[in-house]
Amino acid sequence: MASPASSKPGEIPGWIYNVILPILNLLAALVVSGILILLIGENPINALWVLIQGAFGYADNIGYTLYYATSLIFVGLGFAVAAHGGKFNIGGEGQGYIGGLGIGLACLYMGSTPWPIVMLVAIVGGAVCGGVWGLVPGYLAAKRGAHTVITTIMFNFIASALMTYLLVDVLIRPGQQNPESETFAVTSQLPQVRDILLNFGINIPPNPLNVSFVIALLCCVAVYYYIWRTRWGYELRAVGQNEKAAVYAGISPTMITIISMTISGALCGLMGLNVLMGDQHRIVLNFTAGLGFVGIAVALMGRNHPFGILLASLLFGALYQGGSQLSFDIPVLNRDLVVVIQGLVILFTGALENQFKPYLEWTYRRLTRQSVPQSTKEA
Amino acid sequence: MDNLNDIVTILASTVRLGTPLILCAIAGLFSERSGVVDMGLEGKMLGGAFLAASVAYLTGSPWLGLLAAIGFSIAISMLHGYACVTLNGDQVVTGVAINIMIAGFGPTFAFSWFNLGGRTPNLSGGQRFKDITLPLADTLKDVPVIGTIYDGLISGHNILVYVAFAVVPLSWWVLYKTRFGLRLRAVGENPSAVDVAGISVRGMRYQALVINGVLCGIAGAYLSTAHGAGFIRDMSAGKGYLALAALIFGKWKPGPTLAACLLFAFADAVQVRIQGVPLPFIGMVPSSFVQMIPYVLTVLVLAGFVGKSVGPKAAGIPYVKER
Amino acid sequence: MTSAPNKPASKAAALPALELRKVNKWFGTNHANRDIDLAVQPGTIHGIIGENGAGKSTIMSIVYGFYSADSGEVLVNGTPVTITSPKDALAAGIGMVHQHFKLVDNFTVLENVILGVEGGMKLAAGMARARAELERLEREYGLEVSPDSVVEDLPVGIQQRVEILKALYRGADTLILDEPTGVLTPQEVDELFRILRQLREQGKTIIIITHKLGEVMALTDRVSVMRRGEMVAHRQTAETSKEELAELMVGRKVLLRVAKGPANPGATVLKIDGLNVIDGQGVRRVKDVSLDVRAGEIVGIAGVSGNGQSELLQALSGIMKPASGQILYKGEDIAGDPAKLNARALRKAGVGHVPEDRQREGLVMSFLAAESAILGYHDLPAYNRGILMDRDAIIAETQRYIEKYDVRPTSPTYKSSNFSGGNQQKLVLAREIENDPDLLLIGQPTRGVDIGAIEFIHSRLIEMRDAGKAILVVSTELDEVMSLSDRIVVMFDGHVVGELPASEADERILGLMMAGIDPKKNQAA
Amino acid sequence: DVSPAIIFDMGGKFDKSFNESAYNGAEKFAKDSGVKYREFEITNEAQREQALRNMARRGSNVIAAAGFAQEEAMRTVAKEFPDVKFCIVDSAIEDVPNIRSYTFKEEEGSFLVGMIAALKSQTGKVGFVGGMDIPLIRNFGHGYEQGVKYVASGDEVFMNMTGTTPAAWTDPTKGAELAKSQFDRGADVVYAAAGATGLGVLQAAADAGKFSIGVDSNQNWIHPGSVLTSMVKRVDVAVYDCYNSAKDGSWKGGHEVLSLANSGVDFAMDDNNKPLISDEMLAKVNDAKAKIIAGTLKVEPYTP
Ligand SMILES: Nc1ncnc2c1ncn2[C@@H]1O[C@H](COP(=O)(O)OP(=O)(O)OP(=O)(O)O)[C@@H](O)[C@H]1O
Ligand SMILES: Nc1ncnc2c1ncn2[C@@H]1O[C@H](COP(=O)(O)OP(=O)(O)OP(=O)(O)O)[C@@H](O)[C@H]1O
Ligand SMILES: [Mg+2]
Ligand SMILES: [Mg+2]
Repeated sequence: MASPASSKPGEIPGWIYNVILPILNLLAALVVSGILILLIGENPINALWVLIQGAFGYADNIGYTLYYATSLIFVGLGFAVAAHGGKFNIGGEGQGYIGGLGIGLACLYMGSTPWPIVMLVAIVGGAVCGGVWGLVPGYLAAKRGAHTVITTIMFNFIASALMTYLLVDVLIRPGQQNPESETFAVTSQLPQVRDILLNFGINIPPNPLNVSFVIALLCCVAVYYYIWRTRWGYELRAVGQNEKAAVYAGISPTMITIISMTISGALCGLMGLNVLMGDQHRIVLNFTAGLGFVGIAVALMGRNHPFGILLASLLFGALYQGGSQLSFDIPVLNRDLVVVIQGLVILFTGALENQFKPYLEWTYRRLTRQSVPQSTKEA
Repeated sequence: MDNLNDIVTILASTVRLGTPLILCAIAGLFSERSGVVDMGLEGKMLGGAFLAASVAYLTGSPWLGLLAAIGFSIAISMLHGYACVTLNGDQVVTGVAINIMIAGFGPTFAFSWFNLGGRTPNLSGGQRFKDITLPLADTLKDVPVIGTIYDGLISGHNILVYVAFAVVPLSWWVLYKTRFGLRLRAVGENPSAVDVAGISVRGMRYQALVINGVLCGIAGAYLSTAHGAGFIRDMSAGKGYLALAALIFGKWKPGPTLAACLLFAFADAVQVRIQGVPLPFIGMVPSSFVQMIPYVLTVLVLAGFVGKSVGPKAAGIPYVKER
Repeated sequence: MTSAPNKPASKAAALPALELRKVNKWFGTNHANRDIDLAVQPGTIHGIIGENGAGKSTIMSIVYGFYSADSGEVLVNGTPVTITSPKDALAAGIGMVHQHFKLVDNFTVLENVILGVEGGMKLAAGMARARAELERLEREYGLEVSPDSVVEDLPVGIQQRVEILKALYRGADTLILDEPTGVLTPQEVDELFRILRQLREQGKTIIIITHKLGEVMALTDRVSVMRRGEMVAHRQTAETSKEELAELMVGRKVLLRVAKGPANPGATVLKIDGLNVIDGQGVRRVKDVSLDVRAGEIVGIAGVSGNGQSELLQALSGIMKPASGQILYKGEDIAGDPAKLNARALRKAGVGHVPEDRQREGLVMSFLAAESAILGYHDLPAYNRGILMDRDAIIAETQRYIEKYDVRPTSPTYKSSNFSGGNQQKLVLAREIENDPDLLLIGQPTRGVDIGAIEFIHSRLIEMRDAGKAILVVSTELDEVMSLSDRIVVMFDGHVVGELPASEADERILGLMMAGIDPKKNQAA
Repeated sequence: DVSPAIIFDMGGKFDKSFNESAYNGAEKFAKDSGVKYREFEITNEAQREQALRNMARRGSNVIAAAGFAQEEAMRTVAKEFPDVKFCIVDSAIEDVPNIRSYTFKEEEGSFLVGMIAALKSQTGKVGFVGGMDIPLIRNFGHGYEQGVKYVASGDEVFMNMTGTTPAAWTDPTKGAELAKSQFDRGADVVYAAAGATGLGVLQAAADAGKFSIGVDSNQNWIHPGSVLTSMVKRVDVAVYDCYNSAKDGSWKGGHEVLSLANSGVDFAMDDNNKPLISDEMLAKVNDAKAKIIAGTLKVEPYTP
């Protein structure tokens, strides 16, 4: 008789869990949203179509979808790195905001330097500023035991107060009402995908998708390698999973916590690359617009895995963009309803993710005629 | 004398600002003590605020509004329970989902019920909880010190403020002096110990979530029918997150949690008071920096004096039977 | 607190206190219990033995309602019962002490005992009643526990008493104990057995799961053997032998004591002088300990757990900082040099360390076996290529460990937590031994491991000794210390009580020394 | 044929103040002319350009946007659609021919309500509650303070800002608390320039039996007897003007300043607050108003 654990003939294949289940969950979210839309007196099928078209229908819509996804990828990755190290970083909003300061300053003061150089400096600037905003809570957690949930929330508030001050009293373009900085020199703006395509004679409507999307993808790859393929990632995960074992293995949880929170903050800090350097071309008030919080849900839905985060970011990018198109085309389905739909999607795909699992397993076994007996408990 | 007056008014402000934090933080205390992390305090409170205001407006009774708020918050808590306790879903994701959903839900229904945009109509007169003047407050008013404190700080709040302050000792009593409390503390610490003792882990967690819903509902009603006068989109303004921070700050214990809430509120009250006032030695400080004070103070206190806070061991982990 | 009517134990033809008929249990595709039949006579002590993973804990968890069976019948005193939750089991008079304690660490003993049977809405009254009842139980059974101590501060032996008290307090007539002796010292085991026998005298029925055949022989009336999910044999204890049981369990002949030649000690590898260790609470745990370990010998440290052995091991492996004293490794004092006395540097310098608690320290349970198999060695060049780790090399190395140490299942990409305790232990041992240390520190080499695996682990350690390595073993298991060590050091209350060659050691002398009495000195005095 | 559209800023169209006023302008135009309009509410920065462009692409030919934050986006999109008429409120754009921009002299209106506050105050202390500490809000406060000092140079003005995140505009309980703290310090009139947060300020004043001053729209009706007046900023007029001029063909690009002189800003008088403001007070305020319009009384704007 074979050892029971080593060969598992009746095991449910991975794609059932990784493909079918999420799709079912998404459908459930859409069904509930559809019911809401019906209650409001609109045609849910039509609304769904508008939403999908709005997210993927045209080149510029795809551009917007990917643009939102870009920001979410940065924050999601940032959250994931800290999470693997066992720390809960809900400071993505503030780290992104302060990171934007670093990016903005790089762009403002590099004048007419070519963009690739500015971008490198900006990446450093964003990473350093965001990193510092993660390092301090990390340091306080490691050395003083201060819980990161509290400190990072506080740092979000501190960041917004600081940025309000800087934008209103220091960086503001003199003589204007809007609390925003000077516009970056054209050379220090990130090329948008549209401009790149124009060089190849392809003309798509304007949209903010820019080369930082590539940077975000590179970050996905880098974070994947960092977490799963390097000894530093190994140490990070060891600390996150079992601090005692890490100490036993000669790994210092203190150092790991500080480093991981710094990296986490740095990744969140790169969000400004997309929003400021790629789209707004100046530092504006509250440009993070809550994405730092949604990034947490993105990371958790993506199981803190870069590939999962990429998918979850795309889903959310699509919801943001499709949702805004929805409220544009069907004004009754206003932005509040779109927010409800986003919440429903998180609820069904993230929180209620297991609700169809038993049924799905049962169905699979039925379909493949597994001989494993069902729980026929004695009455 | 004048100084005392100043202090009393700042403290009274602390009490008013602290009330929703206290209610939410204690709500979080019950759910987290049972092992369910609650990031959804913000949403539950906001939902409660919406229902309280709507029902109070429609019926003219803040009490019915309060009931509706409690009912609605409990319903959301049950959804929370269904996702996290029954289906073992991720507790943090559920909380985030609740927050986002409710943020859109209130305005959507406000719009369809009142056609006023994401608001309810303003509540007036009997639609709100009135401030209560305690017996003798007026008589004692002019007694130095004691009278000032009694009249200015202790008397003159609405009923929900007193409820919030009563909830703290009550929950201490429940937590440490009753069977329910014993089981609650056990289930957040080691659910399998509770399981083998013949107590339903899920049952305990659902019960804790009901209490959680009740308290969040009261907090919501406070926002829209007692402290405020009507529901406005996003009116919880991050108080749920702050309450969560206070709960952690207070190490999941009622007394210290109360203290943490009051510290946050006090720092905020002081912040309000010193905005636009030249500070000694420093002079005029931009208001943004003054507004930072509560947050910086919190970080300093946390890092300097409080140290590590370790929560209930099983919080955040779905209960699966194991050997 | 309902309890089933208790049948007098004297009646010969009494119905079984507990009977199982054709019970089956699946975990996914794993048939953990297969048509289990079992009858336990009232007023007897019934042993259940079997290899790691044979399904013992599972079948008892079913009886206790912690798991539910997929099919089969459970009868209590001849009546079929439906047990779907521990509540039903308690109502049927069944109590259980689990393999891994089910206590709330930060509760007092009293709180743990009354959890679930508080006797009223308010605690105070129930607590008072429980306190009185607890005193009665303590008196009656000699189970001494201070009701107001917090459980996490108590030694495991006492925690076990709390578990037993819990079951008795609930009026259990049938008491199930799952590997109760795995973490106990000999004295504590004796104490436990005394209590169990006393319970039997009073007509209670006891079912005990254990890996220790000596205990089976000494304690039980009947014994049932499980293998791979099935009941393979039932015996009257009086009519069987250790050897037969071992063979029934493992399916082959087992050496109960590994043969070992005399040691050839060489140069001193580790020398400790006047070492003191103070723990996080400021308590001095290790007090002026001096000892040495030479190449080619195994030194055993015996002692009741909690007498400083753990902290000694932690200090030697660089996890805890010593307060004073010398640690000479290969002649060099490293005690005062944090650059040398830390877990990472020590490993590089050739010190291997098998921690006492494999699950909390030795492995990361959520890691793959291959990842756990390099814990602490993860930055060796062999496992890294530039900045990336070399997965193939890591998996190949783990595969090698798995084959050499007969780890089951045999997949390096299985999650560490999915291995049974014994197999987890083998993985840790393989890692520390195969990195070929000059000095190996081992805490509790075979805790909870079945006899087949013990045989293997012991022979591997002796092989290592014979290859000229220095080995320091800390174990609370006297049998183990005596069969492995060449020299035995006994610790009590942080001090070294004395040291003696293994050949001069017997249970009586060691037992005295572990209680802090050095017979030699006493004789002299 | 006009096909109008409007884009609201982040506060949303029902913010009871600025955006709502714009909405009222659009509604009025729709009612008067029978022409329907498109609308959109911004929720993040990237939507600004997108919304403007969407409107233009779908055939809207006169597009109004509320809020200075739309400026950059509008410049960009206006260049893409030279035939579409764009209007922006609260921003001064003079160099794009197809943009018509409106700014308001909030400081002038605020000056007058500051006078009313000072005239009404018994304690010589008045308050101001702003949303976020940004130039626009400082401009309200700056004018207000000048008005107060114009009446009584010794009077004290308490200035408080609600917060530094967008929640600052939607936090009525915080607004109430700020107002209460100002009352505790002796203020008896408080002016709210804080969006929906201001509702809390007005409520607190009504609860405490003190006076408040509303902003943007006429908020006198919210608590009659307590709301002293409102500093109305006729965003609705701007939006209406934008659409109407496009309809009758008189639309032209450039910058228009709305002030007391053209009733772009004013203080609100109606039946709700008539009993609160004595003829003597009214006379003083109207006198100052005339002087400001005549240019003999200068109100300094806040310059960032
Ligand atoms: N919770 C569980 N999930 C999945 N499989 C389980 C679970 N519990 C037990 N098993 C399976 O049941 C089988 C029997 O496990 P059990 O714990 O009963 O063994 P055991 O005989 O008690 O071993 P040991 O002597 O090591 O304690 C194992 O092979 C394991 O695969
Ligand atoms: N959750 C699980 N999923 C799959 N297989 C499991 C799981 N838990 C245990 N197993 C398998 O069960 C077998 C034995 O498990 P078990 O935990 O009973 O071992 P154990 O020897 O009793 O451990 P210990 O010595 O700590 O009591 C192993 O083959 C292991 O792979
Ligand atoms: Mg077992
Ligand atoms: Mg086991």
